[in-house]
Amino acid sequence: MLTVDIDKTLGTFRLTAQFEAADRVTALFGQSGAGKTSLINMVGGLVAPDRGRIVLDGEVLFDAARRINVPVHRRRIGYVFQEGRLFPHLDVRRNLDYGRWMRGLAHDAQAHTHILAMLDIGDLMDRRPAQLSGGERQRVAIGRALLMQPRMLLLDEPLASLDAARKAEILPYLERLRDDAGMPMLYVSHDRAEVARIAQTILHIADGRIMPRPTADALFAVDA
Amino acid sequence: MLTVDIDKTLGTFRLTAQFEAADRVTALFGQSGAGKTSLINMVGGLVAPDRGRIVLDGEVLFDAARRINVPVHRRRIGYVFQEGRLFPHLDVRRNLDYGRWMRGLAHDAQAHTHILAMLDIGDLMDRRPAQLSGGERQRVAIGRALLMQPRMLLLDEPLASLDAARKAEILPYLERLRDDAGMPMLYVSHDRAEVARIAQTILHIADGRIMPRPTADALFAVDA
Amino acid sequence: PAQAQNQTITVFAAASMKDALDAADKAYMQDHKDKVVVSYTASSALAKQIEQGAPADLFISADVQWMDYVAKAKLIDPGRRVNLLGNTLVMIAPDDSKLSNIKIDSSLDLAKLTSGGRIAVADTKAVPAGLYTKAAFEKLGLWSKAEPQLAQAENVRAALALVARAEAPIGVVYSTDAKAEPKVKIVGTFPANSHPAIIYPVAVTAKAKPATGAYYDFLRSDKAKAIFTQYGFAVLNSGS
Amino acid sequence: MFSLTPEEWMAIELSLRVAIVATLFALPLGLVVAYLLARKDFWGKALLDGLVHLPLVLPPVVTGYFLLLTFGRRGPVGHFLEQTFGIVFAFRWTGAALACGVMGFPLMVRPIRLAMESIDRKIEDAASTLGADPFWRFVTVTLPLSLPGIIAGTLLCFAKALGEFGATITFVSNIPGETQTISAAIYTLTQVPSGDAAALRLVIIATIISLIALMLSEFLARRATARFHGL
Amino acid sequence: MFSLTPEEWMAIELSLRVAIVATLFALPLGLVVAYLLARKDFWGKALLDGLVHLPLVLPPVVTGYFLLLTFGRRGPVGHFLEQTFGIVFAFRWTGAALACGVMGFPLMVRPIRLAMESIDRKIEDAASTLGADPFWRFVTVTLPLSLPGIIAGTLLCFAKALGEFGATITFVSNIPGETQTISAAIYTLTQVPSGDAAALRLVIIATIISLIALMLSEFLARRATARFHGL
Ligand SMILES: Nc1ncnc2c1ncn2[C@@H]1O[C@H](COP(=O)(O)OP(=O)(O)OP(=O)(O)O)[C@@H](O)[C@H]1O
Ligand SMILES: Nc1ncnc2c1ncn2[C@@H]1O[C@H](COP(=O)(O)OP(=O)(O)OP(=O)(O)O)[C@@H](O)[C@H]1O
Ligand SMILES: [Mg+2]
Ligand SMILES: [Mg+2]
Repeated sequence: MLTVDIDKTLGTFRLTAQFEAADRVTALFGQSGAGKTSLINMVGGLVAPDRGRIVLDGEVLFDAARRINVPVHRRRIGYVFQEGRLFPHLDVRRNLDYGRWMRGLAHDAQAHTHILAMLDIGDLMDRRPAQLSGGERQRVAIGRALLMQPRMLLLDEPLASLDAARKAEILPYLERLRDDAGMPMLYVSHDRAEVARIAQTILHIADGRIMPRPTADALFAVDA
Repeated sequence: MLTVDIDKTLGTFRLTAQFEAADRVTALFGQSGAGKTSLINMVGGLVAPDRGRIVLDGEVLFDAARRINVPVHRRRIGYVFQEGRLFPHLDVRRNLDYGRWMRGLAHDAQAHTHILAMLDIGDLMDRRPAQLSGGERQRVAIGRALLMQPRMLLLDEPLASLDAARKAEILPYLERLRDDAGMPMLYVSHDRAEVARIAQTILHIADGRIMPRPTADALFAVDA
Repeated sequence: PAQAQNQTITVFAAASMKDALDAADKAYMQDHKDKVVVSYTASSALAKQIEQGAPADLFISADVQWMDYVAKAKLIDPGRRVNLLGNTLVMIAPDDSKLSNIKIDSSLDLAKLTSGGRIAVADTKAVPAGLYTKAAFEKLGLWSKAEPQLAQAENVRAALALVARAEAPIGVVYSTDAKAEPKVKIVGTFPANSHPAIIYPVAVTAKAKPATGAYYDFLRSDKAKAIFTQYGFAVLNSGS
Repeated sequence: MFSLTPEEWMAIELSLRVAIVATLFALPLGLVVAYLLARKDFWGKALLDGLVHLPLVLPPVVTGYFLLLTFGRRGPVGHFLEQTFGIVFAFRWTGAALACGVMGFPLMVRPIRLAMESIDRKIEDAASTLGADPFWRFVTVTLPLSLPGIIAGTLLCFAKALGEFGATITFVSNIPGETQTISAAIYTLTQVPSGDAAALRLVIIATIISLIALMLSEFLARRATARFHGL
Repeated sequence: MFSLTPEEWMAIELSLRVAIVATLFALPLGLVVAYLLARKDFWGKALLDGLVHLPLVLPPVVTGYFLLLTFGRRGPVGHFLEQTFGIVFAFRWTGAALACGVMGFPLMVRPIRLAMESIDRKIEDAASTLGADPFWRFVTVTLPLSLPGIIAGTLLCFAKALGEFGATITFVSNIPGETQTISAAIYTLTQVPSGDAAALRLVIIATIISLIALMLSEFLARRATARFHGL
């Protein structure tokens, strides 16, 4: 379970979020500029809130009052960034293996093969990020986060630049991860169908605040 | 009218495209890695084909046999990139004005106001790209390409990371551009609804080749 | 002292000595088993290095003040210090200059000689040749007129180059340097009494290897004298 | 200890003038050369690269001597400049500036080149699609994005120009008020037994000047990078 | 003209040894200092920055004297090192390497720092989310992404080490076979009228060595950047 209660000011933008994500997958839904990326950056530890606390499964990740701020590399939270952020100097293989090396994990051949097939990136292993298409980069970024064996996943519009066929491969995989492995996720997406399919809870953010009741009405109003 | 007949090899990937886009808006539709970005890069002049020719409204932009390759800056083709590519050292205002300065155009206050409102970026004018959210960056990139008064638009998944409300503002604008100003566009998208709405012709690319008949079947098969 | 086998004698010598000393050392090594290596640089640096414990056996300074500097620190053997060589100060001009046979005395019209150009000299505050030049001009009562026209070079050699390239119409250098540079000619010699004697003192250092003694003796021998003379030096003190 | 003598003031003023002029003249040329080396492939590129680095590799005396041979009254370039434009370097502070500029040049070119090489070409491509011709693209995109490198290169060149004296003294000698910079004065003082105290004063002055220049450049660089990172 | 004398060979060998050792020892320290200056804020940062640049600003003779007074046999550090570890710099080639390393240090630090400052921090953040602790993140991301700067800095330091003689000759004198590098030999030859031809030979040799080093660094840099740009 993830408990978030934070405040953060970025320039003139003010983010205030207070929620408990009891269900496995929580979707963050809201207009461009509403504060979705800012919020998951704080859960991941890349940005420190000005105030408040973040607790994941009983472990305090951040607590301004008690001056706790678990460093990013110890949080074990996989992050699929909105803009890929692959390592430009490493080929796809090494990008995918990076998390395993850094965390000293054993090679899980089965999971590896499975994830590669699901993302259809098996042929790209020797290329560098600069030689990939936009969607290929995004898929490698998904694979990289999955292969580090995280205890939680942050997904920032992971399927935005992918075609329907790809989405149809990846979504079921995430569903299985949710159901079989019980992996908690914060899932940012603008696609109502996607969100409806994967998330049990939907948090609607508008202008830096969590809206009180994410009713179907609200959703439909947004996804006009 | 745009006539394209080119070959290009990138690493092991081979792109062969031959088509005439007689209608105003042509959508490029196809899986991730199919060659959509590569194709519009060649129309924009950023990548030179290995062979063939590209002709826009009677003007030869590229002809390998006759060694013609009109430089990018003289093509007057607006390009909304898949990854934004805003100028990091300029604020939003200057990013938007850049094309107008470079082309020595007069300030068109009405169009300016209109585009800013449509993209809802009026409040961001003094920020730098690093201070924008992903979707905000994308919207500024759209504005930048529109404000240079191009004779054609290349749009590479321009709405991918935008919410439905934003899309609902921008799509009608592009429709009006198509109908009133008769602006030709090459429009890359994975979203069937979007494509169906804006494009008269749909080109289906798979694995570096244009598929013979972009039937509704093919479309449905892809967008499962 | 007894001649030890195959020692290396390290000499610290003023850079302007290079040609003559290299020739003398070559002659020395033909007759002796010992090897002589020379570290050439500015006398100032050499003196300070000796002060910091440099492994020098023999020091040849381009002037007396730096030799006094190490002597005061008791770093040389006072019994084996000698004013070995002397030099003369000359006025030079580019080889195609119209100047010639100038008598250097207090009536000299420097402004006419330079006609607006400069007089290339070695640094008059630091470099020995420059110090002698300054003393000479002062003695002759020409300093106040000369000073604003000077171009002070890092060393004699650089002053020589400035005249050789005709950047300066005249210059003041040692006769040894002037003779070695074909692109300049000597147009006058400073009277010996116009400046303190130009002296290259030599001394064996306090911690010198035994073999240095033979080398010290050689430098004062007739054989060495011939070589130094050949390079234009005046030998002040030879034999023993 | 720190009321300065008129000669010291003169040397300071001259050093600053020489270093600033050397840096200002080196900058445009440095930008062009850095751009050529970073972006273009042409015949003789390796040669140009080597030539730029040469003053770094050779003893300054040699560089000074080359300058004398080339830009002196009898040197081909010096002769031409004097006959055609009446420009004379010999024994002038302009000659000192030339020597300092040449010595600082390799230090200026490298960082600028490095910065230009690290620019994301895709941003430049974007400028082209917006109608920027190569010249304006260079001015509006390449240059500002290389700013950290330009600042670093300018600083290194300026610092080197302040410290240079080997080539300078060989080329234009050491004339108080005309070519005697702080460095040359320090050097002279180190050559006389009694000069240490006076040399130390000048060393302190040179150190202070360079610290000020350094802090200025840090400040500028911080502003330049802060911009890109949106702080 | 180009059969080299034994002394010339000795000077070449010594120059290469001195320059290589100086550069190799300067590199790890340079990386650390560049990283500190690029990324950390700490008390005394401006001081460290100033100290690094000082050898550039002061006449080499001053740096040489300073080294002589500090690292000489009778200097505090030199005395300590000799007593404790038996390390002697004075009048050895190791001292020449020390002098060259100090003189080349500012030229090494700047480009590395510049490269580190231009790295996109977001990539480093990504490494952190994948479990890389600060040390491994530095080794696997920061260092390789700074490679162009590291190559440039190493080259400048090496070139400077080849060309240095002012500080070296003042610190460890000019002893053939022990501390007389090519540059020092050239300097000595320029001090006597008969030395020009021999000096020119050595200048040509130094030029050739530096051209080779330059070409090597260009080659490495090209490979390093080609990687990122995916060519
Ligand atoms: N520099 C390169 N070297 C080798 N292969 C490349 C290079 N650039 C692109 N490719 C390959 O060419 C193919 C087409 O790339 P392109 O970017 O055109 O795809 P796309 O259709 O735009 O895909 P997406 O929807 O994922 O953006 C991809 O398979 C890609 O891996
Ligand atoms: N460094 C900054 N300085 C000022 N404002 C900032 C900064 N970073 C982000 N913002 C602002 O904070 C708001 C939230 O940004 P955030 O990236 O969280 O949005 P988002 O919900 O992820 O939007 P999108 O769907 O467009 O990615 C935006 O209005 C953005 O402009
Ligand atoms: Mg976002
Ligand atoms: Mg694409």
